[in-house]
Amino acid sequence: MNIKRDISTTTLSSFTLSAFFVLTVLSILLQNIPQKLFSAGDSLLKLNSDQGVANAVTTVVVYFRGFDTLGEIAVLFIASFGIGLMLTSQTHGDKNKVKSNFMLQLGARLLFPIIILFGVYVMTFGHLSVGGGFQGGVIIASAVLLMFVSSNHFHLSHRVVEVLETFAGISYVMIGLIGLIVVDSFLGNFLPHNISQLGLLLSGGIVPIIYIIIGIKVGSEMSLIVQNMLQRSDND
Amino acid sequence: MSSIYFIALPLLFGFATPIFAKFGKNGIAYSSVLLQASLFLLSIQLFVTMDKSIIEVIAIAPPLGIALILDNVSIFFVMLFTFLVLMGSLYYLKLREKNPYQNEAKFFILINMLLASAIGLVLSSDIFNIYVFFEIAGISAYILSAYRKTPKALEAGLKYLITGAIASIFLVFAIALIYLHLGTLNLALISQGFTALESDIKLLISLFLLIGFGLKVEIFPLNFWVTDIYEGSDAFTDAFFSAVVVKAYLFVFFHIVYLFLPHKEFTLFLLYLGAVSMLIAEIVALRQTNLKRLFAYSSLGQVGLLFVAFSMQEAVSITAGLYILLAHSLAKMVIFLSLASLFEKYKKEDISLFKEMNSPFLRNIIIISMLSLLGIPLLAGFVGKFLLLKSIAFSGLFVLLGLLVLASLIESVYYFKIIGFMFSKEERGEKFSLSTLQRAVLLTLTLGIILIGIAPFLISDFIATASSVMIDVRSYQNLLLGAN
Amino acid sequence: MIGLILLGTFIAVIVIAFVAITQPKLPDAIILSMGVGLAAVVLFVLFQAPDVALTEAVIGTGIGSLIYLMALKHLGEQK
Amino acid sequence: MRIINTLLAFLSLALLLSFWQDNFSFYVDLALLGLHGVVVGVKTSALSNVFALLIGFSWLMVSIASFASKKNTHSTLFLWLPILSLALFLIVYTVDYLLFFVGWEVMSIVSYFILAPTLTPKALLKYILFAMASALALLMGIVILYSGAETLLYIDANHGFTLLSQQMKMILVLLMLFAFFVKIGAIGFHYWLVDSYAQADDLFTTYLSAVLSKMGIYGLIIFLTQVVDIYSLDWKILAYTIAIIGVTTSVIATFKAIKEDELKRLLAYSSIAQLGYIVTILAIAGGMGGVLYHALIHTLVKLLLFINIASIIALTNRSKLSQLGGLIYRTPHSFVLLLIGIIVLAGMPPLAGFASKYLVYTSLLDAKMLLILSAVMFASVSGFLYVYKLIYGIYLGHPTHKSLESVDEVSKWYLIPQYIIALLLVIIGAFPALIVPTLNTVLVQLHVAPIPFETSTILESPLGAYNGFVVMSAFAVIFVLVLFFVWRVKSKAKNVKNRFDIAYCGEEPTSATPLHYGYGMGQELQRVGFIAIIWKQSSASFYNALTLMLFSLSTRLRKVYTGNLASNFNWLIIFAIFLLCWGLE
Amino acid sequence: MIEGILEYLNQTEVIKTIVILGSMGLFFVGLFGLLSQRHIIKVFISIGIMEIAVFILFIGLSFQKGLTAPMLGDAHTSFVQMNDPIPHAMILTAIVIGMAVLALGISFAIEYYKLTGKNRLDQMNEMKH
Repeated sequence: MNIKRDISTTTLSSFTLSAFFVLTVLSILLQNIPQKLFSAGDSLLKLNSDQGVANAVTTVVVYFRGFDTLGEIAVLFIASFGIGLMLTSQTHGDKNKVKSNFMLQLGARLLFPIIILFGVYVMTFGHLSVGGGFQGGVIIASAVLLMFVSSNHFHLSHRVVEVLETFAGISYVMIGLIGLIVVDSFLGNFLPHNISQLGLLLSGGIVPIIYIIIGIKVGSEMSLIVQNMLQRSDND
Repeated sequence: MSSIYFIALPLLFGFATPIFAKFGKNGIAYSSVLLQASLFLLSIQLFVTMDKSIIEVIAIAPPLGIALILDNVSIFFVMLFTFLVLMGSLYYLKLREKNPYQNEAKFFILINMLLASAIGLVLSSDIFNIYVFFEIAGISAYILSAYRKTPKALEAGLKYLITGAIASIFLVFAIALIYLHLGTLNLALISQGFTALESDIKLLISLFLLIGFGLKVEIFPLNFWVTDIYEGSDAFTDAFFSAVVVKAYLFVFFHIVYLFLPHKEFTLFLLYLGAVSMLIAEIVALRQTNLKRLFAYSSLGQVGLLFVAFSMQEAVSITAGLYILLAHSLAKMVIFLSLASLFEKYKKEDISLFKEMNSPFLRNIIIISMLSLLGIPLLAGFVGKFLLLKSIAFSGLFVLLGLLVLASLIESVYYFKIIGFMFSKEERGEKFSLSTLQRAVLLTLTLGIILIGIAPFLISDFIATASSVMIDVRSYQNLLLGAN
Repeated sequence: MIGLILLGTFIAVIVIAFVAITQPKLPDAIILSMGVGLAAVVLFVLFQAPDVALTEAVIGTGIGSLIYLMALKHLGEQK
Repeated sequence: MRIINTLLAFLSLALLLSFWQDNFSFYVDLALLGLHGVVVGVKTSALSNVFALLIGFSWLMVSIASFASKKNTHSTLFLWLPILSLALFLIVYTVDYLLFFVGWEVMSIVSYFILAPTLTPKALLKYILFAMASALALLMGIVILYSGAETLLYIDANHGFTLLSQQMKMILVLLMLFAFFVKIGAIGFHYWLVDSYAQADDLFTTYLSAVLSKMGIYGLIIFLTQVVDIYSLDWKILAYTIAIIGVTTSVIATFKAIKEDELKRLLAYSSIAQLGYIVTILAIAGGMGGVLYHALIHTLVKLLLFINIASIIALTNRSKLSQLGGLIYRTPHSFVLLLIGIIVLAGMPPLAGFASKYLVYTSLLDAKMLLILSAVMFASVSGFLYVYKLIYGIYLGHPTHKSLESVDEVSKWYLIPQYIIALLLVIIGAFPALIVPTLNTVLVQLHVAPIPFETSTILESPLGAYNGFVVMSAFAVIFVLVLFFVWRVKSKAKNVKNRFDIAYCGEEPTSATPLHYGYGMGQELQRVGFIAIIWKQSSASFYNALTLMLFSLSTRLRKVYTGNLASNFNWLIIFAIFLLCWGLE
Repeated sequence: MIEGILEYLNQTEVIKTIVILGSMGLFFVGLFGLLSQRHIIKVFISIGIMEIAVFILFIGLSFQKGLTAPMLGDAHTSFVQMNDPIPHAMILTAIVIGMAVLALGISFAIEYYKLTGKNRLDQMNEMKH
C-alpha cells in the first residue's frame, strides 16, 4: 500500500469529521461505563429454568421474544423474494463457465451429505446445544452453494423449494395463532414443556418445533438467494 | 378479536401466496383486497367495542415480554392506515389493466407487509420490537420503490436502502446503550428509568434516536435523499410512502419523545427544526417542474408542520397535529393516485401535464385536495392549521408563527401555479376518464376531506381523547406494567 | 489473560478493517472484510456468546462473502 | 341557472329589508371542536344591515343585467355567484373573527374560480397570491389577537388587544392593515387589482368593484373601531398615516385613470381613487358618517357605470376609448344614464355625489387636516378629467369605425338596473339626508358622533348644511331654460348631411382622418413633473424584484438537495456533531 | 512485570474500556469508509463493519468476566452464574436482518450496474435536479 498516493480532500474531510464524531461519542461512553445491574436477562434466566430448554438464548429468541423472530423471518422472506425479483431478469448468456475439474466434483459429492447432516443437527438440537434454526438453515444453504460451485448445471427446482418455504411459513404463523386460541397469548407455549424431560428432542414445548420450522424456511430461502445470486434459473 | 391479527394475517397471506396464486391471474389481487377490507372492518369493530386501552400480551407479560398496546391514539392510526391501504389497492385493481407490475403477487405481499409493519410500529411497546418493524417497513419500502426496475427506480431503491441501513445502525446503537444502562427494553420501564441517567448518556441516546428516526421521518438536515426516492419510484407507491410510512415513523418518534425525552430545550429545538424544515422545503419546491418531486417537497413541508405540532407537547397542539396528519394523508393519497393514472395516460411527469389534462372530474378532485393541503376553510386542512397557529400564539412563540405563515404563503404559490395550469385555455386532448371503481375511491377520499372540513365536530371528541392519551405517559406506564 | 487477547484481536481487527477500506483492489478488500468477520467471531467466543459467534460465522462471514464475491463478479473493477 | 340566481338575489334582498328592524342572533359554542371557550356566532347589527343591503342590491342588479346576454355566456358566474354572496353575507353578519376569516377565504377562493376562465395565467396568479397573502396575514393577526383573549368574538377582541405588548400591537396592526389594504387596493397593493378587474367577466367586474372592495372597508371599520379604538389619543399617529395612505392612493389612482385608454382599467383606477377617499376619512373622528355615506354612493355609481360599460362592450365588443365614439345618436338612453353616473362620480352639486363629497370635505375640515383636505380636493377636481374623457370617448366625438353607426340601442335588460340606480341617485341628490337616520343608528352602535339631522332634505354637518331640494330645483329650472333655448335655436340650424363637410384646418377631411381626438384628453399632462413620475412608476418593479429574489433563493437552496449520498452523510455527521457540542455545554 | 500487566488487564473495568475503545475504533473505520469511499461494494463493506462494531460493543459491554455462556452444559446444571441471554438474542436477530438488507442492496447494485454500467455513488445521477 503506497503511502504517498494523493490523499484527496474528501478522504481528509471525512477522516476529520468521523474522527471528531467518534471521539466525542467515545468521551461520553468512557465516562459512564455501564455497571452490571439486575437486568431483564437475569429474571428471564430464572423463568427459563422451568421451560425445559437447555439453551437460554434459544428460549429468549423463540419464545420470550418470539415476536421479533417472526418479524425477522418476515424480513428474510421479503429480502429473498426481493432478490429473486431483482436478479431473475436475464441469465447473462456467456456460457464460458470453466468446467470444474473432477477432483472438485468428487469431493463436493462426498462432502455434501456431511454438511447437510451437520446443518440438520445444528437445527434440531438448537434448544439443547449451541445453534438453532437460522444457523442450521444457512449451513444447509452453504451445502447447496457447494453443489452449485461443483457442477455448472446443478440447480434446485423452484417448485419444491417454494412448497417447503410456504409450508414452513404457514405452520409458523399457525402455531402462533393456535397459541393465541389455546393459551390466550400469541406464540404461547401450549405443548407440555416440563423440566423432567430435559435433554429429549421435543422437551421444550413449541420451542424446538418452531426452531426446526425456522430452519426449513431459512434454509430454503437462503438457497433461493444463492441460486439467484449465481444466476441459475430453472431453464438453463 | 385481538389486535395481533393486524400483523399475523398479512404475514400469513404473504407466506401463503403460492396457494392463492392457483386461483387464476387476479386471484391474488382480489384475495389481498379482501384481506385489507377485513382488517379495516376489524379495526372498526375494535374501535367500536373499545372503551379503554387493550393490552395484547405476546408469549409472556410485558416487563420481560412484548405487548401490543391498543389505545385511542393507536386505533386512530390503525384505522387510518387500513383505510388508506384498502383505498389504494382498490384503486390499483383498475390501474393494473393498463400497466400492471410484473409478477404482481409480490407487489401485493409488499403492500400488505408495509401495512402490517406500519401498524406494528404504532402498536408495539418494546423498543427492539419497534426496531424489527422499522426494518420490515424499511425493506418492503426499498423493494417497492425499486419495483419497476428502471434505472431511476433502481437508483431510488439503492439510495433508500443505504440511508435506511445507516438509520438502523444508529437505532441499534441507541437500543444497545439503553439496554446497557437501563437493563430493560420495555418502553414503560425505560421511561421510568431514563430520567435517572446522567445527562451525557441521555444526550447520546436521544441523539442516536433522533438520527435513527430523523432519517426516516424526513426532518430537515436529514431529508436530502427523500426527493430522489419520490421521483424514482412509481407515483402509486409514493402515495403509500407519504400517506402511511412517514406517518408511522412520525408517530413512533413522538411516542418515544413523549415517553422519555420530554425535557424542554430538546423539544424547543425540535420545534424550530420543524419550522425551518418546512420553510426550506417550501422554498425549494417553488422551482420544481417534475410533479413527483414537487409533491415530495410539499410532503417534506407538511412533515415539518407536523413536527412543530407534535413537539409543542400540549393537548391542543397534538389535536391540531392529528387533524393535519389526517388531512395530509387523505389529500396526498388522492393526489398521488390520480397522478399515477395521469402519468400512465399522458406519459410525462412535467407540470405542463395539467395543461393537456382534459378530465374535469380529476381536475376538481386534485384542486379540492390541494386547497385542503393549503388550509383553506371548509376543507380538512383548515381545522388543524388554525388550531396549531392558535396554540403557538397562545404559548407566545410569535417568530415561529411568522415562519409558518410565510411557509404556507410560499406553499400557496406553487399550488396555485398548478391550478392555474389546469385552467389554462390551450386546447386539450380527447376526454380522459377513469373507471367507475377508481372514481368511487377518489370520491370517497375527497368526501372525507370535505366532511372533516365542514363538520370537524364529527370526529373532534375522538381526536381530542386520542391526543390526551398520547401525551399522558403516566397511564401508559401503569397499563403496561400493571398488566402482569 | 482474556484482557490481553482482547487487546490483540481488537488492534488486529481495526488494522484489517482500515486496510480493507482503503484497499484500491476490490478482491483483496473483500477478503480482508471477511477477516474482520472472523475476528468478530473470535471476539464473540471470548465474550461467552457461542450462539452469536456461530451466527456471525455462518451468516455474517459465510453468506456475506458469497454476496460480496457475487457483487464483485457482476460489478467488476473500480472504474 | 340564471333565473335561479336572480331569484336568490331578489329573495335575499327581500329577506333583508323585511327583517331590517329586529335583530336576530345565533351563537355556537365550539368547545366540542377542541377549541374550548371559542364561541362563534352570527348577529344582525345596524352596520351589518347596511353592508348587507349593498351586497343584496348589487347582486340583484348584476343578475338582472345578466339577462341581456345570450344563454350560456356567464355559466361559471351563475354557478359561483350565489356561493360568493353567501360568503359575503357571512362576513358581514358574523360576530367573531373565525367565521370572518372563513368567509374571507371562501370569498377569495370562489372569486378565483369565477376569474379563472377569463384571466390570463399571470394576472390570475397575481390575484390569488395577493388574496392568499391578505388571508394569511389576517389569520396571523387573528391568532395573535386571540393569544390573550379566550373567545374569538369582537367584544373580547379589545380585551385581548390590550393584553398584547406594545411591539406586538404594532405588528398586529400592520398585519391587519396589510390584509385589508390588499383587498381595497391601496397604493402599494393594487398591483393585482387593475388586471383582474380589466380582464374579468364584465358583469363580475361590476360585482367585484361594487362589493368585494367594500368588504375591505367593513373589515377596517370593525378592526379600527372595535379592536383598536382608533379615535383615542394614543392612536393619533396611526389615524394620520391611514389618512395619508388614503390620499396618496386617490391622487395616484386618479392620474393613472387619466392616462388609461381601456374602459375597464380606467374605471378600476377610479374605484381605487374613490376608495382612497373612504380610507382617508375612515380614521378621522367625525369621518365615519362620511365613510358610510360615500360607500353607499360609490357602490351605486360603480354599479351604474360598470353596467353601462358592460352594455357598450357587449354592443360593440370594443373596450378601448380610441375605438369608440359618437354613439350618442345610436344609444341615447345609455348616454343619459352615463351622464348621471359621471355627475355623481365627479361629485357635482345636483346629484348624490356632491352630498357624499360634502361630508368627506366637512369631516376633514372639522378634523383640521388641511393639507390632506387640499390633496383630496385636488384629486377630486382632477377626477373631472377622466370622467369627461369617459363620456366623450364613448358617446360624443366622431365614430371611429363604420360599424359604430349601424349599432342600435342596448338591450332593455341592461337599461332597467341602470334606470333604477339613476332614479335612486336623483332621489338621494334631492333629499340627501334621506338615508342619514339609518346611518345614525349605525354610528350610535359604533359609539361615534352621529350626523346632525332634522329633515330629510337638509344635509347638515358640524360646519354647515345645504338644502338638497333647493339646489336640485334651481338646477332643474336652469336646465329647462337652456333646453328651451336650444330647442328654439335648433329649428333654424341646417341639418348636416355629411359629417365631413366641416373646415378642418384647410383641407377636406375624409373618413381616414382621425376626427375622434377627444379620447386622448389629458395626455399633455405628461409635461407636468410629478404626474410624469406617477405615470412612469409602477409597483410592478418591486414585486418582480421580490419574486426574482425568491426564485434565486430557491435554486441556491436546491443545491443542498444534491443527489449523491456522500454529501448527505457528511451533513448528517455535521448535524450530529453540532448537536453533541450543543448538548454537552 | 508481565504478570502485573496481565493482572491489570484482567480487571473488568479495563476490559470494558478495551471493548469500548476497540469497537468505537472499528466504528470510526466504518464511518470513515462510508464517507470517503465511493464504490458501492466499498460502501456496503463499511456499513457491514459499522454494524459489526455496534454488535461487538453491545455484547462486549454486557459480558461479565466471571459468568459463563447462557446454556446448560455438563458442568452447569442450573441457570445461575450465567451471562444475560437477551443481548445475544437481539444481536442474533440484528445480524440476520443486517445481512438480508445488505444482500438486497447488492442485488439492487448488480441490477443497476447491468442497466447503467455505474458502480460508484457519485455517478448515480439518473434524476436531473
